[in-house]
Amino acid sequence: MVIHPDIGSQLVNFCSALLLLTCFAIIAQRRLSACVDLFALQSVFLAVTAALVAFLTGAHHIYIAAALTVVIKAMILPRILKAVIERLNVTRELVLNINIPSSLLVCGALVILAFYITQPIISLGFLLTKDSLAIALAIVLIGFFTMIARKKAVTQVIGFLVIENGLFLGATAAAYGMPLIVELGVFFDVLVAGLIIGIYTHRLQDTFDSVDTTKLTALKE
Amino acid sequence: MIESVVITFVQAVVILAVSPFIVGLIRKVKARLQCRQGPGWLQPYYDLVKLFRKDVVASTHTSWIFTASPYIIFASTLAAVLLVPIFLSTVPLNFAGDVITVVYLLALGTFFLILAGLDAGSAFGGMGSSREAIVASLTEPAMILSIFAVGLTAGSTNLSTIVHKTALLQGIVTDPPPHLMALAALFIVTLAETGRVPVDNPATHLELTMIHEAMILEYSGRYLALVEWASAMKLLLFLTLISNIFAPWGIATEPEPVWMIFGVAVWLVKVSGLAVLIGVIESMFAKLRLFRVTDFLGLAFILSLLAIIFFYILRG
Amino acid sequence: MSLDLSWIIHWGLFNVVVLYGIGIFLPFAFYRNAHFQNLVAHGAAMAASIVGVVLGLAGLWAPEPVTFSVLSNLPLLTFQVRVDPLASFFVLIISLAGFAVSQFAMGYVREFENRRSIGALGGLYNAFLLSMTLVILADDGFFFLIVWEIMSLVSYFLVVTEHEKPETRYAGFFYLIMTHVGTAFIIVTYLVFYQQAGSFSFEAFRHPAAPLPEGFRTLAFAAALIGFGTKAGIVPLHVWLPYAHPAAPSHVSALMSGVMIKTAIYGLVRVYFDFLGGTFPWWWGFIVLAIGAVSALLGVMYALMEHDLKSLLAYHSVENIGIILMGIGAGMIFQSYGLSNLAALGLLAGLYHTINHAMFKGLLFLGAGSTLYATHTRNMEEYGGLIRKMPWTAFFFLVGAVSISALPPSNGFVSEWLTFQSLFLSFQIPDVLMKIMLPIGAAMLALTGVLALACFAKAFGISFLAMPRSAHAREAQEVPWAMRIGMAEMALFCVVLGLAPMGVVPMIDRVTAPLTGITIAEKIVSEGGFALVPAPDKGFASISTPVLGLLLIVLVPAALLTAVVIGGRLRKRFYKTWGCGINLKPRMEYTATGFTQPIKQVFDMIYRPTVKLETEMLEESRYFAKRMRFETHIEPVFQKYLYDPVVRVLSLLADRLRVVQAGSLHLYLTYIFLTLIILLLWVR
Amino acid sequence: MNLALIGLIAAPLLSALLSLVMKSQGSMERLQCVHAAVLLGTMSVVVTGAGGGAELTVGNFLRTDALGAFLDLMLAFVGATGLLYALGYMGEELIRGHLSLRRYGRFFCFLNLYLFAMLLAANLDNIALMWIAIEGSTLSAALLINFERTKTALEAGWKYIILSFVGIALALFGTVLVYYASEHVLGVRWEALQWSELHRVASDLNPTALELAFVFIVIGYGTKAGIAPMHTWLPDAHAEAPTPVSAMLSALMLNLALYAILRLKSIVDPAVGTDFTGPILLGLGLLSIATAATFMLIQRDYKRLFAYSSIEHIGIVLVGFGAGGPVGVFGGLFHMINHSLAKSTAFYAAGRVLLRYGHKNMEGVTGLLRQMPLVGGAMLLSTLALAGLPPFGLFVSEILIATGAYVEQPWVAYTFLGLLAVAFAALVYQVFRMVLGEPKEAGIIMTPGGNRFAAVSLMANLMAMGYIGIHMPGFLSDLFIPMTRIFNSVSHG
Repeated sequence: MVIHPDIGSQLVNFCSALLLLTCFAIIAQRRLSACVDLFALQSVFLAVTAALVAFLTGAHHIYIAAALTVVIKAMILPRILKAVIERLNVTRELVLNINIPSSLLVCGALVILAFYITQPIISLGFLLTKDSLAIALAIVLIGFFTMIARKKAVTQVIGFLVIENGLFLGATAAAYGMPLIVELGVFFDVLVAGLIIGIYTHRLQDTFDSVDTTKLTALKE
Repeated sequence: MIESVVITFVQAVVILAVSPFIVGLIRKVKARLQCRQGPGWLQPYYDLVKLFRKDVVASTHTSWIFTASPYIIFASTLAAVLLVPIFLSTVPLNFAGDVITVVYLLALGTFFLILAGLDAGSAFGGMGSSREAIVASLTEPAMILSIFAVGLTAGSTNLSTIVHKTALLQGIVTDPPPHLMALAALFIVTLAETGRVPVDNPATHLELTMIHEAMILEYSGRYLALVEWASAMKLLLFLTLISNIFAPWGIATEPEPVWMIFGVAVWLVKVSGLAVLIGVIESMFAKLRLFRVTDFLGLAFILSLLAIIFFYILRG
Repeated sequence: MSLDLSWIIHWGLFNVVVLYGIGIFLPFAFYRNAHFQNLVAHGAAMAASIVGVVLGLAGLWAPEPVTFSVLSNLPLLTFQVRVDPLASFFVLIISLAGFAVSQFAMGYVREFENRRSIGALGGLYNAFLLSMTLVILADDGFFFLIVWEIMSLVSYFLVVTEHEKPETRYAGFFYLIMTHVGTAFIIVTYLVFYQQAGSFSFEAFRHPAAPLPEGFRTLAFAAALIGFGTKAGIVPLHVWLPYAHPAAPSHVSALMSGVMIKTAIYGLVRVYFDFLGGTFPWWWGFIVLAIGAVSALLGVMYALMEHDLKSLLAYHSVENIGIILMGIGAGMIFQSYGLSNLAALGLLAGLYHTINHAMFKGLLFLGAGSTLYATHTRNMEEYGGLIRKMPWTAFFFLVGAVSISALPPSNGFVSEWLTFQSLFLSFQIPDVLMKIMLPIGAAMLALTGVLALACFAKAFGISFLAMPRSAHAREAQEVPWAMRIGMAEMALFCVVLGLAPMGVVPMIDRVTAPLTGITIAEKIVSEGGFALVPAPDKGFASISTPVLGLLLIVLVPAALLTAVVIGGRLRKRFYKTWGCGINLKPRMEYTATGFTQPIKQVFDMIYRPTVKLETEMLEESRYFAKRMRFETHIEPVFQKYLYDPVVRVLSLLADRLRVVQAGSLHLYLTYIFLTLIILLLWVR
Repeated sequence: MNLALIGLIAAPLLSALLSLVMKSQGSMERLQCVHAAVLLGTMSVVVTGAGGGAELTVGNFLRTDALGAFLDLMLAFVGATGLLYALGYMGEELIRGHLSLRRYGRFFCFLNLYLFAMLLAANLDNIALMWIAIEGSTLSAALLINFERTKTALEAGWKYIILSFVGIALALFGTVLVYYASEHVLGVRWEALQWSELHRVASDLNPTALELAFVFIVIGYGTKAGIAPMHTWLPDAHAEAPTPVSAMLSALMLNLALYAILRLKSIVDPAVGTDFTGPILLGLGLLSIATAATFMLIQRDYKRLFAYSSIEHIGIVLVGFGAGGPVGVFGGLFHMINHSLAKSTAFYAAGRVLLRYGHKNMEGVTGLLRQMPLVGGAMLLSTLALAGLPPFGLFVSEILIATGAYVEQPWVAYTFLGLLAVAFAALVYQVFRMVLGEPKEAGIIMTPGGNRFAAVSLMANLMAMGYIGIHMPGFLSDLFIPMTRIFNSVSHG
């Protein structure tokens, strides 16, 4: 069966919009485990988007990417993070660098910025995924902002992973996916990165009895 | 050639002969103004001869510098004198040096005098040397500049050229203001360089005041004679400069024997007049404190500088 | 004729490099035998400098410049040397001084044996001489900068030879920083030329494709003045000099003070008269003249207050650089008014003083080195009576002192006299302001000269005369022959330069002629070659040092004769100096401090002296002092008001900026984030 | 030749695996010596092969042009000396019992992996794969930096990970944008990611997309290259990592990250024109120099000091490329290689000092020349080189860069020279305090074995520095001419 391109693009945009919404949710959420769940949810949305694109364009290798997303980002990494949270028994971010309302405002601004910046090159994009690039950039920026706004190591990791999601969205939706081998490599790297970060958080906990990264200021001028 | 050598020699002899007389004259004038009879006219000559005959007592701390200095001082002063026109407007040794050379030749003497003062190791010598250093360093620039100010009119720093050209003008001073300033400056310089009141007192041996006498305190016998004679020549040199540069009347412009003898006579009159003037000044003024002296000499420096500036401003 | 001269020049270039190279590397082969290292290193240096003298003379009389180049495969860089009269003249200076100094060093470095690696010392010494020679010969801006920096670096290492002393380390550091900043300005100068020339070759600098705009010419002028002035030690960039020069081993100080700072003079002449073609507004020359006058006066004034013999000499280098610049500045002024023969005169005076200063300052530093060698102290207050312990050194030092005090018939007198004349001849300038300014310069020169005389009367009198003031001085002994011969050679150069101006002037004229486009030698040298007449057409003035010398030589015996004639045979008795009844102790002698006290008081607005007097009275009576402590310092104006603020501001700034690196990860992330946002917005 | 290329890349991987199974220090030393020899041998073949503008290609994965070969040269040479040095350094630690044989083996495994990742990145023809390889190097570096497991090392490692992961992520976004732009010319194909193809069609690519991509890449890889203000992780990491790693970080990884940026520049310029990338690089470069100079002034820790000096030199290179023109580019490239040699030498020396005194505080270190002549001399010479004094190449390159900048924009040159002077003062002041004077502390005497390795690596680096100082050997200029052509149509000379 064939779906009219407009509808297709509508769908894709809808999904990417959902991705963006989950970002806001993560920003608004104090409880860490909830953040992790939200991230998992976001990854699922991402996979769906990817699958949609794959289906609509017939670029079949994207299916694999989607599958990997589900497996790694929606299952494995959340598990690891949950485990870390359990072990460190930190449940919630009590103090934030930037409080939630203003964070939300900033994120709104970032979204506008993203659209503003990508606007001139949207025209390049395929009809199907016109706005995805802007959304991807927005997600990247928001993820970045999360890392600044939150103190706990875990939330920073989540922020980093959100950035990764943004990148993936950019790669698949906007550019119909990178060649498969590239995708695989990227996933591999993400996995290893996740592992190493996990190791580090453990060591941080062991050495400093805390994952509050604002306490890491021994090295300075 | 022969002629030049003869003239040079004669000039040397004249200066050597006349300089003690000037010293004596000044003493006489001062004595008279103090209502004293004073020593005879020839007293300075007797002094010199006696000193030459006397034994020399030299300090055991001294080195060959102490021995050599008197001769060097004597020689350099005499050499300086030979560059200055006395009775003939163009001295044979004209080409050998100009006013700067004269100043630096005198400086050579000063240099060794200062060293001699330090050589004996007594506090007096050091004191005199240090004072001489400051005085000299303030007077000699003034001297160069004041004579240069006059030289501008003649367009030369060679004394002979200056004197010669001015003489040909029959002593009509072409730019009065600069010349007057220069004259004043040079006169102050003279008082300072020759160690007269108000800068120094040649008659005293009070360590607080003396400069020149302190330096030569360790000298005796013929060394003292040479130094004294040299300083007498220096005095005469300055008086000659003043008289011949600013009033070269009667000086011989050609090496004619008659005119030269006439020149000697006129010159004697002029320098004697100046000597009298100095005598009067010495009896009228008291010696200045050392650190007032510098102001006094600074005045000379400024005057000579102003003389030059005025010259250009007037000439445009 | 020309052909074999150019052959000699090529031969000289080759051998100079080779011999210095041997001197650099061979000593390390004999690391076992320090004495042998010493001989090899300084022997090679002497041989090389002899070749250098030949090279210099050949280059001076070669009809046209000889160039020799090696291509490099780096862009814009060519190892090209050019032997033209100007370069040859400075090579001559370096080599003459280098010869005597190396001779001296053979004896002097014994002091460092088994304290230092003689091989390293000698190697660096040769490298120093070689780099200076190459700086002079370089014909490519890039190559010039390389050897220039190497020269600075090598001299730095020589300065910090005794780096276990903190003050030496400080001196070296200060020197290195200053000279590096100076180099930055020289780079700017060359970049200005490069932009028009499109290459760093000096030939292109001379004839740029498009003429430089006026603004850029001025920029080049200023940058060169600052850049080279730093090395030359003009006020107020001179502050490093009195630290660095004394800190070095004395034979190196002699080279640094006598020769190295002359490379800066070379650079200035090269840039102003050669690259800029000698066409510039009058105020350039005036600025150079003014800086020269100020440097001369302040240099000698600070020298008077120094009681460290080597620092005193270092300050005198500032003074003499000032005098040289006065000559050159006067020349520039005349040049800008088109009075080329006067321009030539001024330049000639400057260059004449350059070679003179190289010789007598070298000689004096060697003398200071000898006293240091004999007494192991640099403080004049601990000298005294050395003339009896070390008569040769004393005599040579006296020759140097007479020369630097410009007393006739010394060489210093000739060049200072020429400078005087070129200043007095200002009455030919159409502009009244300059007419007045130059004589004022002459006044300052006169003051400088006499103060220098006072200073060296002090230096010689306090150090060598009277009674020894310390155990050091009492145990002093005359230095080894090698050192005495070295000083003798220097002294000889001084005397020859003084008594044979009729030979030197035509030589320097060959240098100035291409720069000013006029040759004046045969006009200046008159009276059968016995007198110098700077402005024959005006009949302005003349001197004849040979005749003056002769006069003195005749008159001294004459005085002797007179004395004998009148007084008969000399009868002399010796007795100790009268000390007001009690017998004289060295402590009663006049000190250097005391000697300069009046001068300090007269010029106190410049020295800003601070005096501290503590008196401790006897308990019995408060009229009698038990102990008195007197302390006096002069204010280091330039450091206090010019350099310290800069340093303070920099360090304060750096300290304030610590917060940037506060250690907070979030802060760091924020930097990246903001940079990203800003750049993205900038792109859009 | 292609074999040599493959060998060059495969050797570190192989020795990484082998070093896990090494049973003794001696065997490890033999292994790494062989490894170093192989690196040098294969590298020399590759370099000569790529000289004069030729290209080595393996399939459409690997491609080594002059620029790549230039990187190989640095990576292999400094890598080799670094390995030897590491043998001395870690051997010392092993003998002192600071680490077990297992961790000793693991260290070399990580180190070789790190080397492998970088060599791979330098020779990959594919922009995305290059990203992956660089990410790989980041990861292995992350393991190396807190190898000593101290608190501070952990902190440094954490900061490094977070910052450089963020950076690398941004770089990936930039890569996506490049792909986004290129697939509209080349279609959704493998070739759309290949440097060679991108070069070919560069001028047809969409400018705005490339501009955005360049911004992301500059910031992304710039974080790894330690360009201010993304440099903040660098001093911490360099100070806390084991010294051989610090040396390799400074001498190799920064250059690799720069290489990535420059590659992209060579594509962006034809499409957009140099007046886009120029100002960005100039601005960041000057900022880096200024930052580094400031912090060098107040530095107390000699490893941090050298780390900041790396930031300064990266800034200098950026200024060179920002100024552009044959002269500027040549200067930049020449600066890269000289800096990597000089800086690694400096760190080698610093490492010996650290082993001797056990602390990194400059106050306690004096009289190195007296106490450890070779190390002190090496530190002195490398400092002179880093301060930009002849006869070392950094002087030449700095003059060239200043010239390029002056022709482009005089005030840039003035600022550049001024900042250099400050940096010079800071570096010289700090280091000469340590090198000159009389020794304060006795420190711990080190084993001859370690000293031997250290001596070899130091001498090798110093000789190389002297060799390419103010005269450039033929094989280098064979590389430089085509390299400058990559960035400018006209060649230098």
